[in-house]
Amino acid sequence: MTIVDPQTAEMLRETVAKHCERHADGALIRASRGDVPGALAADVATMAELGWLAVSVPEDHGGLGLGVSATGIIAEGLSGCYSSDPLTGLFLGARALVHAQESDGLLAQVVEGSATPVLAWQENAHDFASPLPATEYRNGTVSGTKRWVASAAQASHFVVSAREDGRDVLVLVDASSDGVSLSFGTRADGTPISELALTSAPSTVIARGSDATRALRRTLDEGTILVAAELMGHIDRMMKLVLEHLNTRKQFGKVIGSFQALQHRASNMFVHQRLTRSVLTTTLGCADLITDPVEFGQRAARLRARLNDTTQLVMRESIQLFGAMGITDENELSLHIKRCLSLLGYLGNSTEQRRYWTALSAQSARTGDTN
Amino acid sequence: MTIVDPQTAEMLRETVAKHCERHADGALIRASRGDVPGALAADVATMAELGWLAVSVPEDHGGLGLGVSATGIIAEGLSGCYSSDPLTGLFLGARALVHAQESDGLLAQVVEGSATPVLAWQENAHDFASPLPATEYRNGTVSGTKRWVASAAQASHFVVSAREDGRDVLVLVDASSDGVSLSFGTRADGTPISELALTSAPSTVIARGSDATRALRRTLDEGTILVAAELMGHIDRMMKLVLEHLNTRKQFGKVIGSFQALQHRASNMFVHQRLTRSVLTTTLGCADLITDPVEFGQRAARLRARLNDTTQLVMRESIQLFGAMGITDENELSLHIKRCLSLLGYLGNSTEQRRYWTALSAQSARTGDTN
Amino acid sequence: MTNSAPDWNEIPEAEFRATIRECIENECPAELRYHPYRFPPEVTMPWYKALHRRNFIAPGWPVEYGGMGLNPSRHLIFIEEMEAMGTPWLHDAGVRNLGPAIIAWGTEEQKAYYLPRMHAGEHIWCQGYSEPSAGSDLASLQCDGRLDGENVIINGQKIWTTSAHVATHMFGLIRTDRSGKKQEGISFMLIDMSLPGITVRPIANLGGHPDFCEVFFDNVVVPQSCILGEVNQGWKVARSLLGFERIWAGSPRRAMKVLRQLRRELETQGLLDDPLWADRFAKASFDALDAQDMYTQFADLVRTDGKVGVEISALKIWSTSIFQNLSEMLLEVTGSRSTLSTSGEDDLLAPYYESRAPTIFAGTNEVHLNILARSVLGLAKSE
Amino acid sequence: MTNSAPDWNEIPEAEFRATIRECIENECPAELRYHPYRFPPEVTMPWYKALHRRNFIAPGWPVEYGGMGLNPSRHLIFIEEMEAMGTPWLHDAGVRNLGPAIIAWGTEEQKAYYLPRMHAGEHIWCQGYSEPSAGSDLASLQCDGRLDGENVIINGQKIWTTSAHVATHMFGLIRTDRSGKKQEGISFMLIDMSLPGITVRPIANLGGHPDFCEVFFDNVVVPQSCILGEVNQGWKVARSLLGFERIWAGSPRRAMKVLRQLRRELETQGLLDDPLWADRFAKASFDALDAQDMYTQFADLVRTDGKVGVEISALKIWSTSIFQNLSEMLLEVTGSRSTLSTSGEDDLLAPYYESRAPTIFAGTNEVHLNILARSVLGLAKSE
Repeated sequence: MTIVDPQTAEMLRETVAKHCERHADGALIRASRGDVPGALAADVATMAELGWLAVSVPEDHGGLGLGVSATGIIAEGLSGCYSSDPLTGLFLGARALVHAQESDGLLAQVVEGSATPVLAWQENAHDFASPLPATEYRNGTVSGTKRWVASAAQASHFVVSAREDGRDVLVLVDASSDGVSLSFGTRADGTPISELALTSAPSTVIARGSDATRALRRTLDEGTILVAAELMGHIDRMMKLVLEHLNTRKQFGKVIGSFQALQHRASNMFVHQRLTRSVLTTTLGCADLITDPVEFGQRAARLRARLNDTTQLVMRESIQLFGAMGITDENELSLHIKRCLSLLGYLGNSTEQRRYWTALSAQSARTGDTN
Repeated sequence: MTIVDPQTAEMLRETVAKHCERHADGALIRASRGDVPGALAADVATMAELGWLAVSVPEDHGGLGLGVSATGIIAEGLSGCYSSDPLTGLFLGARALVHAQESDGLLAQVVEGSATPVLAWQENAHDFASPLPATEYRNGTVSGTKRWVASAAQASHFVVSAREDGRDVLVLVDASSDGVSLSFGTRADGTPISELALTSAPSTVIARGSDATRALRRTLDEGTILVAAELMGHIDRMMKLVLEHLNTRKQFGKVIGSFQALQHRASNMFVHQRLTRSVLTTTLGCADLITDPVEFGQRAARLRARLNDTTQLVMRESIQLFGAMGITDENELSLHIKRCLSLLGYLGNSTEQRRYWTALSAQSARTGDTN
Repeated sequence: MTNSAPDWNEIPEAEFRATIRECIENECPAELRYHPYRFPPEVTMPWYKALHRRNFIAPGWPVEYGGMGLNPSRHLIFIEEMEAMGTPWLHDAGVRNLGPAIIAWGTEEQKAYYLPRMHAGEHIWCQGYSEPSAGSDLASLQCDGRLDGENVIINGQKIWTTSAHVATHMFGLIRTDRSGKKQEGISFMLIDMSLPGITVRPIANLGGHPDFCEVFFDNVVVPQSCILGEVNQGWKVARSLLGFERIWAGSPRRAMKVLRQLRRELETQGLLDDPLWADRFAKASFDALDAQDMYTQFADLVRTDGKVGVEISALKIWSTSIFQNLSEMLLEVTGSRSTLSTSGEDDLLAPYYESRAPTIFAGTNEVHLNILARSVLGLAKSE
Repeated sequence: MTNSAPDWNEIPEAEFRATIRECIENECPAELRYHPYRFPPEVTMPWYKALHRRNFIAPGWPVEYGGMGLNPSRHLIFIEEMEAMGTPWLHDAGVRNLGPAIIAWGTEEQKAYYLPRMHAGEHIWCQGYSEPSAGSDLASLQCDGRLDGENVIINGQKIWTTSAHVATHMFGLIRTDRSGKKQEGISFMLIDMSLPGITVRPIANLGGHPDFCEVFFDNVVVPQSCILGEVNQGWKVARSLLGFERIWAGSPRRAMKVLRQLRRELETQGLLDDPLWADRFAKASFDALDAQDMYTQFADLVRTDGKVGVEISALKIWSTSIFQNLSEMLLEVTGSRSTLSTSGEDDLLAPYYESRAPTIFAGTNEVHLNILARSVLGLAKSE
């Protein structure tokens, strides 16, 4: 893995921005709430065409050999479409295959968009820090229930975490197999999220034991970084909307942005925004080079906790500074708010990230090093 | 026990205010730092003369038969002397005797100021929520080390919590006995706090088993209310100083209190001050009538946690709004700051109060009722 | 209305509580209870009517008008019992808010006409104050009322009018004179929403519900007998009513409701003993219980002095802020479940959405901070 | 000064760290380490001299002036190692703060005279900016410098002058012209504190230490060659120096120090695994580690662009705020021990006291919030 070079990064940023300019459609998002598959930033074919699915696939599978550093740029940019779906879902599936070193040609199809594996790992609301699936794999079939499966409507395959004789495994399940059934719930932003019921579904093991544990963990940590990157985009966009509002809305005969108390509130939001940007930039700038799982997990956890906390602050303050306009569903702000509400508890909220970080600290203390 | 009536309350308030007008002496406090006994709001004789020591002693011992409701008024008012010492120390000793139903005449001497029992209960920094003394009582003598003993320099006796055959006891030790030795540390405000070493010191049991446990608990809960009352006084006085400063200090050609951002900061402080005042008033207005230990403990804990949190906020914001003046030792604000620093961790900080409250909730859930 | 009711302030507390509980159990159907949003009025009307029959619909009104005449601590208990049993949020701005103003300012005719009808749920009231350019700066409102003989001809617009789409009447502030200072020349009017020329457009709120509306007036003819208090003196009436509204706006009942939901969550997840969540829950509990202490004190003051001091802004700021904090804590403790849109008692997002409005409505918290700075702390005007 | 030093930015990190550690172990006596307050200069002078000898005293200066020429990440590592081993806080405002300004603005004579002497610890510098009526509003300073032939005659007062009581020199802002706008007519002067007419009164800080002073000037005669940059252009010099100072003021090193103290406490008390304290400690760690990420980024920008943008106010605000938060958390975790005045490494109150000044000095955080609102967010001027 290498870090994305500045030129490629800039190119990605521009492509995504152009895409959002053309395709951001708040009305469609509002109209599609509760639908399956719901409004998407781009469909799979478009994402493949734009090369976004190739970004994080290794070069020997036809990808660009970049990782979360490059995909993070896309996720952040797609906040301009009010959502990055189905980017994160497809990223998780592909990265699980990468880290499991699966090599029977599926990744090449991922690049083309002809295969769309999706990760199904979660079972309970608080699994992020230490997932321990109840799903069982035995003799070529897998049974259990997975929840919060993102982009399942687009899935050609599921990468499923399970236990085999008390050890972790990752198995691959064809989405059209017998014993695979999906049901859909609705997230805060109106997009679907799935429950995947597996009843003796035929499956192939792609990683076993500590290899499986490690592959899943790395994938989840990368996923949480990707969510963090998208949240950063929403933060920036909410801030932009708030500043526009402060500079135009008048009360008591002057623009409300000239009231010092509101200025300090906005400045305080900026302090957090700037801090958060620093942590994201630093993390994306080094993440793909980090091989130590403790270091990687701690970086990811710290980043994600910061993003979540700043997002909460910016949501709360943006609504307040918008006044009554802020609590309607009719303005642009609300689209970001609802997307953020769909993301904050996905792949680990702040409390879970801190618990995970603490567990890694303890682990690292046992093995010698700290921080 | 009865609640103080409005007339008596008003009279107490006035007496204390007058006392403070005459005796508040910041220069003396600064000059006496590190000394024993250090600067006091009033000496024992004066407190006795003013009737303050009689307030919380039952009428059949010659006292006024009031409790923490009345003493709280005095403690709050004495913040005008920058400290209520030795009021709280003497209150704790007397109340332990009251709750232990000790009745061999000592309380009558307390009223006159001729006996000054002081409570010695704490051994570790975090004992408040569930004190379990290592101090041992056996066959008429007691051995162990007590720490954070307030007003020990004034003590004629110590009421000591100890264990006898694995059960709680409260014992009375004459301060001049063999086997009693005191050493003095200095608190943030420069006043002394003591370590009491007991080496087979002759002692009399005044309460045993659950009577002792209950008496100590009630005394500590009352003590924490008294500390809360004093903190309220410091909060009000810090607020007053800050508002004076905001209304006089000029920068950029106008009084800084006209800057809206600072106004909102001050208003936010007021929100907390007003909230805190409500909790204190409500608590003092009902505390002495509460007989259920869970209800009493929870009220006290909630009150004290609020006082501590608001004190921290007001300290932090006061210093900041004072600017460079706020970080000198030369202004009046600093005397309140340092006193508060001496009190915040005494008889349970916020975290300890919440832990105690939680334990009481669990206890009450077991026995049926909640809240 | 029956006149045989006991003195609700005097009967033993346990008996008082039992009476309320009995009423809820017998009259409020289970499907109406523990619902996070407000139902349309027709759904809750049987329950409203039951409260009306028992004279429980206006607990704060004097007994002579069909109220219970509750003192503040009893009133709190009343609300507490209602909340604890999850009774639905009614369209009761009339009895809660306007009623006391009519009792204070109304003519005998107005009292006789309006009070029994709002008591019976026949009239459903909404409050028409805010306008597009008059939010925090309410006194600059422009909605025009031209005096014309016996009538007032209204033209203009209101916005953020809660429940206007289901209300039969609006009590609103209308500018009837433009010659003086901006607080002057405003009349407090009682407007029948079925009059020709009134158009209502509901606005969806964050939770996706049509909670508030835009209301447009196009040559709406209202008789001058519908002015409450004197013509052009509406600001005075509105201010007196603000007292009641601010007590209500500062009530910690909504925060208490989330606190209970939080507690259920912790209990279900077995986290009541977890040191982290126990500490956070204790802190949240203190925030809400302390708010109750403050609320009771202010309510007592209102009863004693008959008026609310400016300090009450502190209560409104605190109670609405902790409602938000608690709603965010609920999302945190529920992990991935917090991302899902659900409905009913388990709706985790509803408290988040619902808690955003109270810091903005009834005077934004920023306006209340200004009030405290100026009127309580005596700080200099900021310009 | 030796010239045989390696390129400190190029040698492997481990080797770089080892070099610093070796220096500390050999040169910095144990009794000087882990002290919460600043020692008087005579106590730390042997250690200062050792750093001088090794050319480690001015890590940020270019190599040609006896610096180490460290890039920001190396500079951070340098500070990290120093902090981790508890090296004492020096009187190094000269090398840290003034030095870079002299390198940028000084004449060859000024460079040749002042740089080696501050490098050697022969000159100890203090900064004389604030005055009783010029705190946040620094540009309104009044301390008067009358140009008189070759000299400037200074009359007036400075206040909050850190370490003036032990300094040999002051770099100060003096008003040398009153005809223009208030930012104009100020000169940046290098003043020998031993000159006749200078009186210093130390002011005790909250911790009881004489950390800052009032300085009075009574007809003090200073040669004009002591003006840095051009006469009346001192504001420009001071502003350029603010860049360095703001990076320094925004450094999370002090927060990191409390974080380490907090960690030791938790470890000693066996609370690292307690869910409550583990969560709080993780949050505190994130606050400080995130500040380091931000600090490194800004430091990188300075090196790349040679200047600090206005956004750096965010760093100063954040780092100084978390220093306060951490100091309060330390009091909370130590329970009753937090009430005691002690000294040395166990002094729990020292971080509380020490963390109060940075939010006020180097521009109050409120002034920095104003700067952000105006210059970064583009909000309208508030009057």
